[in-house]
Amino acid sequence: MNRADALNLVKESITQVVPDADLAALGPEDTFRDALEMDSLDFLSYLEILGERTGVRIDDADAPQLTTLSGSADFLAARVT
Amino acid sequence: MSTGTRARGTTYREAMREALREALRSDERVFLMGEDVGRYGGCFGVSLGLLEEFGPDRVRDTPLSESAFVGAGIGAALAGMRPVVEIMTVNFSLLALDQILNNAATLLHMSGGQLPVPLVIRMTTGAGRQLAAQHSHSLESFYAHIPGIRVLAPATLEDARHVLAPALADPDPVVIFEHGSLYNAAGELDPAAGPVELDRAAVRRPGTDVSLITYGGSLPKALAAADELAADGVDAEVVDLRSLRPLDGATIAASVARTHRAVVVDEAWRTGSLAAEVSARIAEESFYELDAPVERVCSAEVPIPYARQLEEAALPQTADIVAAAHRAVD
Amino acid sequence: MTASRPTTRPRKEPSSAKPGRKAAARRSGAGHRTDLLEAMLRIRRFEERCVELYSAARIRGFVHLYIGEEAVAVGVTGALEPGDAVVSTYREHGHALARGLTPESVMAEMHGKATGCSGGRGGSMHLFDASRRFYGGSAIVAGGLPLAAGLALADLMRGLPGVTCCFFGDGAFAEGEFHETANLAALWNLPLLLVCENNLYAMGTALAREHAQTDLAMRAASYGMPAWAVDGMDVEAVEQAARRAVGGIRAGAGPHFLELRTYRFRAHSMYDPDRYRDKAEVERWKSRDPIARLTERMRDGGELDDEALARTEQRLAEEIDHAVTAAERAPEEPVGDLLRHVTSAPYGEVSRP
Amino acid sequence: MAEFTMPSLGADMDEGTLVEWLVAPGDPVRRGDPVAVVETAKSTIEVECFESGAMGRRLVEPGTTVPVGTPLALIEPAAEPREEPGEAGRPREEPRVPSASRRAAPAPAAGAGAGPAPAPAAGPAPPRAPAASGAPEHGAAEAGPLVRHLAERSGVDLGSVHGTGPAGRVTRADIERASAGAAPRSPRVRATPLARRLAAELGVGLSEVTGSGRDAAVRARDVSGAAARRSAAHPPQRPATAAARASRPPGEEAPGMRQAIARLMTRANRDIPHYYLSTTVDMTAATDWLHDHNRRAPLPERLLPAALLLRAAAVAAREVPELNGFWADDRFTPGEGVHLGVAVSLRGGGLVAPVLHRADTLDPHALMAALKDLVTRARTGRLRGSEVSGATITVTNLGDQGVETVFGVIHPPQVALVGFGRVVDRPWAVGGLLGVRPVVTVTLSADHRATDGAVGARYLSAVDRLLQKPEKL
Repeated sequence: MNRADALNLVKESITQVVPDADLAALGPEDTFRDALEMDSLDFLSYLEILGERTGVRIDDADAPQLTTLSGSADFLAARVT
Repeated sequence: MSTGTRARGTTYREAMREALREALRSDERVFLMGEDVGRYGGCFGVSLGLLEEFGPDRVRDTPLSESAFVGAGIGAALAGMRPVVEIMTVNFSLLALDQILNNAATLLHMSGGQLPVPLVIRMTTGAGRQLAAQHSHSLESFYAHIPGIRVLAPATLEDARHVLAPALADPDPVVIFEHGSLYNAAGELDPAAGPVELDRAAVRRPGTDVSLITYGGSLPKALAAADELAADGVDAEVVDLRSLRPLDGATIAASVARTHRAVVVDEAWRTGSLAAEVSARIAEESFYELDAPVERVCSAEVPIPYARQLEEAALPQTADIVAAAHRAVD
Repeated sequence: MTASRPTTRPRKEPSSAKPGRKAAARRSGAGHRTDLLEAMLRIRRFEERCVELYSAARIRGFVHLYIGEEAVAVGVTGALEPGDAVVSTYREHGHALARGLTPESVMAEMHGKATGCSGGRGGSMHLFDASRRFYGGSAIVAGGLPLAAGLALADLMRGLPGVTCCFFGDGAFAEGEFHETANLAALWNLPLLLVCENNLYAMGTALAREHAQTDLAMRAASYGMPAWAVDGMDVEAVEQAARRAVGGIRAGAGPHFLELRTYRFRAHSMYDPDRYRDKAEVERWKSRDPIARLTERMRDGGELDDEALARTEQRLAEEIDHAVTAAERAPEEPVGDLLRHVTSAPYGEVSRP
Repeated sequence: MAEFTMPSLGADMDEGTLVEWLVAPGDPVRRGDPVAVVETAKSTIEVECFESGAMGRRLVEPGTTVPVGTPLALIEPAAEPREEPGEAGRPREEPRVPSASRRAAPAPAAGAGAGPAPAPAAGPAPPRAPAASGAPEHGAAEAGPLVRHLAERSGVDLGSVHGTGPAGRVTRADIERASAGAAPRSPRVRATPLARRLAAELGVGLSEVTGSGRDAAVRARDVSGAAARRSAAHPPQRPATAAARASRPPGEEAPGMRQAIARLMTRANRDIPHYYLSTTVDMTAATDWLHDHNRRAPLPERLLPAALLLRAAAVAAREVPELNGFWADDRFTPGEGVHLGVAVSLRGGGLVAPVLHRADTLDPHALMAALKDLVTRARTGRLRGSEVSGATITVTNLGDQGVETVFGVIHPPQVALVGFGRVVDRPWAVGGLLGVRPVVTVTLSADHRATDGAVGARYLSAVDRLLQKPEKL
């Protein structure tokens, strides 16, 4: 998966959890979890959606990397073939 | 409890007899009819001497057939007479309940106003004399339930003396309950007392702290309770309903508005009793005056037993009234 | 015990020897029979119309039909004077009409209208007319008997010549109130005519299934009063017996009892499927129809022809048509007057109970 | 055959709008299943049916507003789910559609024999009721169903809330602010009718009066006494009448919302004598256990620390029943079962507190699943009536907001509120050695009328003990 596709997928997944999220206002390195006021349940949902759509295994330890758009896109681009 | 001690003056029995005598003298349409009202002088001696004075046509002994002679009273009233029918006790009156309910109380309405029934029925009620379960009950509420009749419970000498004339003047059936324990009540008759106002309850003792609302044979107990309460510093008002139908809601409400607490004393069984009706009226009309739940002092829900101690335990007693008043006030 | 019976009524000679005022004025023979026939026909046609109206739900409640028993009401009432009193049962259309209540006022009552003879408060079972001393329709079996005794007692005590006539059925004869009243009336020598309409069924229970001794007249006689059994399907026989009894009562002989053997052709009430009676039995009694019987007798005697009968029927039909039309047009008793007549308190002053 | 009727979802609800059917005719339904979505003046709620069987004929179309008690549909007996609701040849009743927006009811094919179960009415998605019909009582306050629902839940009068959203719309955050100090329902003071009337006339707050009557009921003389004392304390007293109260001098009460909050805060603090206890719990065991579990579990089965915290709170409440229940009529009534109110903060502000019924019987997995379900549906305004009421104790978890310690306000008539902060790494002495460990601060706000501190202490130590053995939770 190229990075652009990965970034799109990340954005779609976030929108699924937070339907009215203003992603245009988000910088690639902004911690969207805080900006969008996602709580732990929301964040878990986000991880679940990513996992479902890509089939990639996501561990608790991966979570810190997945709190920004950029980190999430890099993560997917690296693991999804 | 009233005692047999005979003071100067008169008794409830004599007052009632005097009222009958006056009625028989003043209106030739009036006649007295019932079991043993003539030669025997009345089961409780109320009509003693009237047969001799007015003859068997106007003081009629009847066969033991409550339905027939009460019904005959209704028919005679329809035809222009003013009968006074005596039934020995309220328990026996059930044999005539058909006539009282289905005819006396109903004919005026059922005939579209053509047939008023100016009939007076007197009967003894209540316990306290060890007469056991078929002569002791207080079934006033059965009658007070029925639209079309007036139900009275004279509890004082004055009311006994002055209730009959207005009852006979009423164009509709009137049932008068005489509590058996009151017949021997004695005292001076207030010479100023006039005819009873049939629609009105009477405040027998004014007070400010709690209203003791009662009627008939329980009135002396309520008055005694008020005396005891006064010694405890509680100023009780005693309301004598006197008319059980129609109930004088205005007097009840006015009393509760003064005292904000009500104890209803009724010798009948509690369930479905007049005490229940009075309590409901207070809840409906005086709710925002109440500063304590309404208390009821009624008979135990048991056929009245024979043994003295059992009968006493079954009936409302002065101490019960005092205790209920304290619960309401304290 | 007679000595102890108080009575203010002077004993008179039996009135059979000296007819009453109205009886004297009454047409005799053919003219009188025409009156009897018309009175019976009026009841029958009126009730036939009631069936129709009931089926159309224009009148409701219990409706008990008298069809077949007309001779009793017409015959007995014919022996009474205007000053006499009548107490009836819930099967009382016939008694009311025979006593002179107009079909109009009875029909209006059955329609629940203000112009009804009870102001719409009684219905079929409670017809009243104080002006005719018709103390009405009592729907408690035997409940009217003590009342009738009281009416008679009042007349007796006031020295009035009235007789009180009380209709009741064979069912009421089993009630305590009948026996209490019979005893009281005989004991007090009351001017009371006890008219037992024995139609053989207390609702659905046959006479023999509710009475150990079915000879009712004989049992009544045991109270010490004159008692007869009469063919209740023959209006002239009924009237004759009633005259004799009333005469005796007016003469001071105390209460009399008449057992009128009759039959209702229709079911107990409009609700009754009538399963307890043999159809053949009903047909047998219908062959003794009191109206047909009198008609035949009059034809045989040349007192009635088809034309006269048709005229009578026509007049009655118009009378009943008029009653129905008037009842339908009559005003409803306003609901605002619901509480009127519960007590005699003047209108508008109904005190809260 | 049972009728599924427009439920009464509150004493003040006399009608509701059917928004959507969730079950098609012929579908099996079980007692408790949500069957329809209903919008009331205050919220949109999934309503459940109280019969098991098969969904039968629908009597009311979506978009229709009907009075409480109106049959909405029939529930057929369960035995023959495929049975046609209407028999061939039998005349069918007209569906009851009181409002003007009448549409033909879906008619199951009568007498079709072996045909499939009748399908739901085809057609466009059922219209949501217009917002205007949703807020008739508060003409000025524009608010969506969820906000109205939250307002109802937290006892906030929408009319008194200043909307900060677009065009003055009331937002969840507004509700949250308004409800911060609000006691949703203060317990009714036991007083005689006369005392109640007198208190209103004299302007005396009944809850300020000590009752001398039976079971501490406030009686007329108590009110008179309180009024007299007040007069003595403020000599230049205004006449004690309702009219006078209405015209209090300005400045005595702050205007608008501030005043409402001030009043509510005062009342909450006055009615409930709170006491607060706090303890810090070592979360090492719990965190290790979670990591271990989550490492092996697929994403949908993973647990958050909240699952363990809620589980511990629920089990502790069972162990210390004095904190699990209600204070009403001057006495404590223990709850039947532990029903955990969970205050869940929502993104963008707002608060919802669904109830996890019988939470003490749910293991962490079930709890987690229930929590996810509840929160998801809370966000779409799809909570059922029974899921927002009946909590016996409430838990507030503000850890996600970065808060370390929560001192919460008890939701009357409950008697305790448990607060969890964020799980943070802190220096921690174990066996005489200092190390860094994950810890969480657990607080308890408790009603001193119902319990004393010792009881609260027992509760917190139970939570601590339970969290040390996560595998047994």
